[in-house]
Amino acid sequence: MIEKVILAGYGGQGMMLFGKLLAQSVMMNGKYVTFYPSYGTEVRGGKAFYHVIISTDYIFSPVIDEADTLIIMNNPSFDKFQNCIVNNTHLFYNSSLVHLPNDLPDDINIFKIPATEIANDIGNLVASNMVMMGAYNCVKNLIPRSRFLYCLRTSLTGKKAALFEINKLAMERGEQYVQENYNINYDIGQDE
Amino acid sequence: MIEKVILAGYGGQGMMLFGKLLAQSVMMNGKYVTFYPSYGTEVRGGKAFYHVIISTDYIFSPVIDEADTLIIMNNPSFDKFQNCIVNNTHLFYNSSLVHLPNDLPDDINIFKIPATEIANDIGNLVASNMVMMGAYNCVKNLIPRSRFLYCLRTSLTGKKAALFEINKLAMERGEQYVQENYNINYDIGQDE
Amino acid sequence: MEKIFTRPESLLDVPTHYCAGCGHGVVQRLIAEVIDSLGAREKTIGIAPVGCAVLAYNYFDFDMSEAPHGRPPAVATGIKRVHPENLVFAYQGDGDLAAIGIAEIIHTANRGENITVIFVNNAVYGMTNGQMAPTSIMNQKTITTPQGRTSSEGYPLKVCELLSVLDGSSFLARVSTSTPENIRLTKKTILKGFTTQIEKKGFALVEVLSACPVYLRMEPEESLKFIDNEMTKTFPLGVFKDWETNNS
Amino acid sequence: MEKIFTRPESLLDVPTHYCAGCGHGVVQRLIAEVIDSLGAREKTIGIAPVGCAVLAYNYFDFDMSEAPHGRPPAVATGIKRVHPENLVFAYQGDGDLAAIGIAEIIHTANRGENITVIFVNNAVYGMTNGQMAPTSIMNQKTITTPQGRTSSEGYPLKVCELLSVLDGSSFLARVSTSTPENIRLTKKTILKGFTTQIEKKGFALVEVLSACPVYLRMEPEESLKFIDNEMTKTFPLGVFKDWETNNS
Amino acid sequence: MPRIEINKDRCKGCLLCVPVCPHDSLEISIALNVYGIHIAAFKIDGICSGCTNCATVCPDAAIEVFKD
Amino acid sequence: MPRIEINKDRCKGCLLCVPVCPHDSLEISIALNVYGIHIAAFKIDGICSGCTNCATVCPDAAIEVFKD
Amino acid sequence: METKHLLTGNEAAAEAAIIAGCRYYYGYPITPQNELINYLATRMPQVGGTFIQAESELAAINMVYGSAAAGARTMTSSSSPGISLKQECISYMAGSELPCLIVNMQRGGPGLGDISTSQADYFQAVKGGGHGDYRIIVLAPSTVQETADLVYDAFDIADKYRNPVMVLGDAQIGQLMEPVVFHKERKNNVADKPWALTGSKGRKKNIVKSFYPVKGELEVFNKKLQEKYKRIEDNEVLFEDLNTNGADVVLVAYGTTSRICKDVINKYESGNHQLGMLRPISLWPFPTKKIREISESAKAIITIEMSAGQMVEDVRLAVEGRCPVHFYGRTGGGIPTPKEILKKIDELGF
Amino acid sequence: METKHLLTGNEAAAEAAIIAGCRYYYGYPITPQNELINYLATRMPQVGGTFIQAESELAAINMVYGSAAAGARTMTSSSSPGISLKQECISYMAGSELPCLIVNMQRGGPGLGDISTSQADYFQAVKGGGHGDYRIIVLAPSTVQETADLVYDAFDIADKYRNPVMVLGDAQIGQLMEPVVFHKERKNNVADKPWALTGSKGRKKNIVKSFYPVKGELEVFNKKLQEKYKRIEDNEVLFEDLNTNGADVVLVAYGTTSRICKDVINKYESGNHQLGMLRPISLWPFPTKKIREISESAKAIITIEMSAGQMVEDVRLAVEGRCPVHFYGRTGGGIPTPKEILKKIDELGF
Ligand SMILES: Cc1ncc(C[n+]2csc(CCOP(=O)(O)OP(=O)(O)O)c2C)c(N)n1
Ligand SMILES: Cc1ncc(C[n+]2csc(CCOP(=O)(O)OP(=O)(O)O)c2C)c(N)n1
Ligand code: SF4
Ligand code: SF4
Ligand code: SF4
Ligand code: SF4
Ligand code: SF4
Ligand code: SF4
Ligand SMILES: [Mg+2]
Ligand SMILES: [Mg+2]
Repeated sequence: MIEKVILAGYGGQGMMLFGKLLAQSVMMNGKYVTFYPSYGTEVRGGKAFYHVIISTDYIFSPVIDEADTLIIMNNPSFDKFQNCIVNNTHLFYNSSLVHLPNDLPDDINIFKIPATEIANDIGNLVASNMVMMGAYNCVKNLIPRSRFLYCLRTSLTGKKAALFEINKLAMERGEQYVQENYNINYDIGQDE
Repeated sequence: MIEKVILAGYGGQGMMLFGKLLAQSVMMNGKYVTFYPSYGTEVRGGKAFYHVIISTDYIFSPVIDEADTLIIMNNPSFDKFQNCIVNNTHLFYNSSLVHLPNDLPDDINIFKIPATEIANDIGNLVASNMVMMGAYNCVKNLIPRSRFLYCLRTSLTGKKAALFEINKLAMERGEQYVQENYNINYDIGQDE
Repeated sequence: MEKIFTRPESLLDVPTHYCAGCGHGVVQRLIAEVIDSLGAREKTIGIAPVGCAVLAYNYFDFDMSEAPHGRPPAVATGIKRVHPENLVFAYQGDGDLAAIGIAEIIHTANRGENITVIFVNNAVYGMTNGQMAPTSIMNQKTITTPQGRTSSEGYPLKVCELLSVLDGSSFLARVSTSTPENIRLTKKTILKGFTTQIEKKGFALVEVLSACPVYLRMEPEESLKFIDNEMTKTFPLGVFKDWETNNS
Repeated sequence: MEKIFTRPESLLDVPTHYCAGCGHGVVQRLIAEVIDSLGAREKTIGIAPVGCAVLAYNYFDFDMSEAPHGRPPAVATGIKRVHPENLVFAYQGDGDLAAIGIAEIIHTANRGENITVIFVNNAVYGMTNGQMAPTSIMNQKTITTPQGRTSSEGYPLKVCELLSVLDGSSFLARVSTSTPENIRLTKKTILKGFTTQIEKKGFALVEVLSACPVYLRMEPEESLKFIDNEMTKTFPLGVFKDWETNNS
Repeated sequence: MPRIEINKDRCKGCLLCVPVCPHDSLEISIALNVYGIHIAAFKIDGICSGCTNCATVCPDAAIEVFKD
Repeated sequence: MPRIEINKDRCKGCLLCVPVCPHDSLEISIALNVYGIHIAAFKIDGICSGCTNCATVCPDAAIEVFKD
Repeated sequence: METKHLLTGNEAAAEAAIIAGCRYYYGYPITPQNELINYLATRMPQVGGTFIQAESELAAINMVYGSAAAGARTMTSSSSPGISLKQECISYMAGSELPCLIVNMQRGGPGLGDISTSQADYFQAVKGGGHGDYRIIVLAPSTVQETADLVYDAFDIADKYRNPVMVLGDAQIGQLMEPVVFHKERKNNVADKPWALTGSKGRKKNIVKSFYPVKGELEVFNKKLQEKYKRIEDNEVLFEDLNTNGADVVLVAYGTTSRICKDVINKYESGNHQLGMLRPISLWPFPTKKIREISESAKAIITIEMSAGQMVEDVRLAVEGRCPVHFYGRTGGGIPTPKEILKKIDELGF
Repeated sequence: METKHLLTGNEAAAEAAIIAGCRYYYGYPITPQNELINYLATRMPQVGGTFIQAESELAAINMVYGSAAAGARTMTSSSSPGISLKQECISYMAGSELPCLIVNMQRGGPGLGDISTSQADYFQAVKGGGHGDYRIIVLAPSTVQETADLVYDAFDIADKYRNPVMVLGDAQIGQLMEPVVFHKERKNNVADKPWALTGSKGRKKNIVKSFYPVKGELEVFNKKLQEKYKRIEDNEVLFEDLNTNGADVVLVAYGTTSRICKDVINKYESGNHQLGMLRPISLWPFPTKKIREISESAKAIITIEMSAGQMVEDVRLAVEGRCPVHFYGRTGGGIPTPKEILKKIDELGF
């Protein structure tokens, strides 16, 4: 089993945390994993891209050129990673900010998630990352929820601990959204 | 014709000026010449060694390993350059400060010059270099005296101009000394 | 309708890469306004530092050079010597000027080099994600002083005070971007920094206390209060040397 | 008969490479005397600079390190941090400390590093045959200022005055080797430089005005008069900062 | 009456302009720009005296001020 | 009476010791050392009060001072 | 079970240094090695160590000089432009025979370049960016785990030979997060250092220096250095051999690019050639002998780098014309892709 | 008749720079290049030029960066440790494509070493002591006259390619005095520099920089650089060929050691072998093609250096095993003697 995920947004959209949590959770579940941040530049406010590879075998290159999953948080990111789309790629995009072109290939799986709106609804704009995380994990079914919540809790330390609940809620909303809209078999609640 | 001279003393004995004047004079007389200072170290008060090569042909290496002439101003210098002595080397040494060993080869020409004493006599300790210069040139007969004096005069500028006469005198004493003690055919006075 | 405030001509109408609320944007606009007011756009040559302001050469509409980290004063010297009639300025951050580049700023000031330096003191390394700067104030938490700066990391370096000891410096002042009033004063002071050069009075440096909300980990508004309430205690505002008034 | 003055134990009985009348010899003897008087020979670690004093490690009879040109304060920092109970000092010339090494001395002082610096200011680059130093005085002729130093080469850098601005410096004084009295005072001041360290009071620097007769192109005696009559006008003697008296 | 214009492509939503308006005429908008940022806006009922405070503090030169 | 000893292998003939002697007891010698240098010498009729001035200024630690 | 940590290469290097007994860190921020300095700012004080954010890379490496001369395990880290600034002092440390660790997480160059990944400081690292005939030992990890492991080795080897050692990573290795296991029980093998400056109590004074002004001495010293380097070349070569035995085409790559080459070999199973890979781990000393051996049977060698062609020179020097040595490289942040490498193999045309 | 001056290589380089139109000199004292900086301290003001004794080598090279960016002919000079300190900025200048002259009069290393002569900065000069894939053009004179001549060329080539050029001498070349004739009439061929910073009057603004943060741009720029380097390799190779045609033993040496090799060839007339010599004048670009050609007929090549073996790698890269490449070197101020070289030839044993 191998899963290659590209997370792409701009700095501040929390893709870093998303990637780290994902990587940490699967590592604890005994998988091989690489998490590779590829910052645009030494420059502020740049785009933020992360490559996460999860595998049952040793991982060669941490750089992804053919993605199993693309998680896209803004338009420039889509432009950039469009060419990583192959047969059967799962494309999750934040439809609050991203407008996809019409000429996408047929053989990919598209998940349109209004993540910013959902996050805004629950009162925390930056939780859009966890909305996407919930949606993604619900579809791909990689991490038991308890494991994920454990990692989330330990990663939010100090003043940030207070943000646990809202992040958890955002994740649940993401799960909920794909279940409602994409007829997903929801079994990630089960523990290992 | 090739003449390889090593000048060796400690800093302050004027070997630099000696070498430069020699080189300049022969250059003006159309010879090839190299003048190579080889300081002991980046360090003060070190020894000062100069290699002068005069030739009618292109000069390859400016470094001398077999000297036609050795001009030695103190004991450490002799120790250092002893191994540059070959058949027929002319060895001029400042006998006021240098004591030669007894086991020198027979086939070399030794000129014992009490240069510091002579210079002291005429009232300028540091003119010992010009004493040696006079002796050397008188023996080797390389530079017309007028040419040499011209170079000496132009090299002593500013406050140093006043030193011309004493240096000239020192040189003459050097000439005189070898003439009197070594039966030298004195013809360097002639101009080109 | 008359435009009474608009983007200066010397500042290109392009988005900057600065974080929201970053003081670099204000300072660069002020420089552009001053250059415009002097009618000097076509004879200005600026030097951008390595630091968050590295891309300043994309924002100003006049000749610009890069400089290795810390070396803008040396690069400015090299340029000014070739073009003594041009207006040459170096733009530097606190890491750039007061850490790696402290030798160059001191000797350039001491030579009385006829250039202008705009020194943006935001008390932190912005570009490299929030390490202590030589100008971080005592107890300031940064990523390399997680418990707050203590004396074992040394003390905040007061650049104007330090340079004022040098006989070569002509104009030294510290201003801030914390309020509209302070910003207007900053503009006037930057103008003076440039007229010092135009009148060939030698080395001028304007230190601008500026906010890096991201690495102060504050909202932008709060970060301006930090300047007024905290930074100015260590770095008092004022003119430290002025060739005109002989104030020193 | 009792010996009332002799070569200190910490100074090996070997000839030095210094020119006749060079001030380095005096200063190094004084350091050795002070180390002896503190009974600290076996716990002292010195750093020799690149400059005429480069071979100082051959003359002192205690552990010594070389440092790249200008970096003795950084090397001293690295040593002191490993051996905080040893007595660590850096010996530096004016080119070493005030030109290429100005960044290191400023930041080491500013960190309040608990070391002692002996700074030999002879107003010239001795080792490299007489170029201008940052401390060459106005109008001083050197091989790189053949017409005398003018303001276009910058102004004499006053190291004690500069470092006194820094919160991290604890003891700063300028002394000279021009007369027996001054030499005795220099010894006392060097002692204070070391006791500052022993009492863990932080950074101490003793600037010693010293003669380089060769590159002043003077007789040794004349060169001492130059210190008294010329150098002290630019570099007044005195204590610039003292943790004990809070003088600053 | 003087008025201001906010360039929404330049505004980064830092909100530094808000507290400096003597008439409290600026606010955070509800709308998002392409980066998902709430930018600053002039209040519908805002008053502008053309003091230029808001433009002066704006780090992104996003505000222009006009006067008759 | 106090007296001094000059180490002729260390003395470089800088003559800094000469002017500092309150009794004018030091002078340049006529003899040369191995480097061809005239070193300092205590005058035959010199007086020494053991003030240590000469030793203090000597850059080569060439002078020792003795007292009863 | 051993605890797995998800860490960047930068953090792993930092933690490994602590485990190896390094208690003196001096550095200056620069991307992409900031995670290292940032990590140690917190961690060093926790273990009673010294952390100084120096005023510059120059100051940092000179503090390292001091702590190394004082006998301690010590290190600095930086990235390309910062490493350039350290070259004078690195030459001094080699000349004073001082052990230390220098970490370089290479970024795009020349000049300010960018912060993307690169392997274009190979020449600087292995040929000597500073002046004079000296060598530093250069170790190149390809995973986060190996970064930690080589950091331990680096300190041991540095002490063993009294020589600076560089761990040469790149932006990718530095910023990549992977699981890493630390060998806590690892012996802190601090060598006995009778030459170190500790105060001369009970012994003759020590001098640490690289200055040999007396004519002839410097040549004697250089000979001694060269003999040491010979010993290192004889004993410290490290490489990973992946099926080079019998291979007709051999890829040579280190660090980041070697991982991609492994991928290629994995993908290639069904290709025309018998593919193998040689991954130099020690870049100096270089696995010259091994590559010579390979060149005796291989039909072609392809060197893959993130540079315009640097290590390929050492490969060619080893091969001496025995078989063709090809090169494929990307510069300025470009990472060779498996596709590109496969294409290069196809182009061999045999 | 042309006036002959008896000057050191340092002075000749300085005067030649003036003649070539260089009016901006920035330097810091260091032996054995002091005669150069000292000379220009007097001379620059006489011709209305700028002379700054900078606070350090770092400041000096960065002032050079500034004056070069401003469009002027400019230079700095130093010796080994000082050149190491300049490496970061040299990489920046290569990355910003700025022309300038850097003179390195090499001394003994590593570290402080000594002030005797050496050729051990060859690697640093030709492989790049700084970071990233860049090249500087390196010219190596062997006489004082040639030092002057190459300084003129250096400025022309630097401007032509917008690239730093190094004149790589050594303590011997720098301090040796020989007669030198200056070609006063030499055209001050200051190239038109539309890219220079002069104020943007009447044109779009110019930017001088080496930063390419936008993904992909840095690779494009590096490709452009590599193409330029290819052009330089095609057009700017300089060497002196002494009887290599038909020679069975060829000595390869540059600068100071080449003079000694000439002496050997002169002395060798009656030997067993047909001796020839190839003297690279441009060290980068290296006369690779010529040496390859030689290796096709020669039975052996011996490289002679004052180093532990640096240029010999470039010779081996050119020869690729076609004939044996031997090496004889001295380090730390030792200069190979004709005797030693003759012995080495004898040892060839064929
Ligand atoms: C030689 C070198 N060292 C370090 C860096 C990394 N670096 C880039 S900017 C910077 C400091 C930025 O701080 P500052 O000068 O205060 O500017 P700011 O970003 O805060 O405006 C550093 C350390 C570099 N590019 N080059
Ligand atoms: C990096 C470097 N730059 C320059 C030099 C040459 N150098 C040696 S000592 C020195 C300056 C000496 O002057 P100072 O520090 O005043 O010491 P002094 O000799 O006067 O006692 C210089 C420039 C060097 N060795 N290394
Ligand atoms: S990191 Fe700080 S200084 Fe840099 S752009 Fe952001 S706010 Fe400004
Ligand atoms: S050159 Fe000057 S400083 Fe150096 S040893 Fe001689 S007198 Fe002393
Ligand atoms: S100050 Fe400028 S950037 Fe900030 S919110 Fe107001 S208009 Fe927008
Ligand atoms: S110009 Fe003044 S009054 Fe008008 S909106 Fe801005 S701050 Fe308010
Ligand atoms: S001071 Fe010392 S070195 Fe100088 S002359 Fe007197 S004894 Fe000799
Ligand atoms: S100790 Fe005093 S009195 Fe005696 S010789 Fe020396 S200076 Fe003169
Ligand atoms: Mg800053
Ligand atoms: Mg000095």
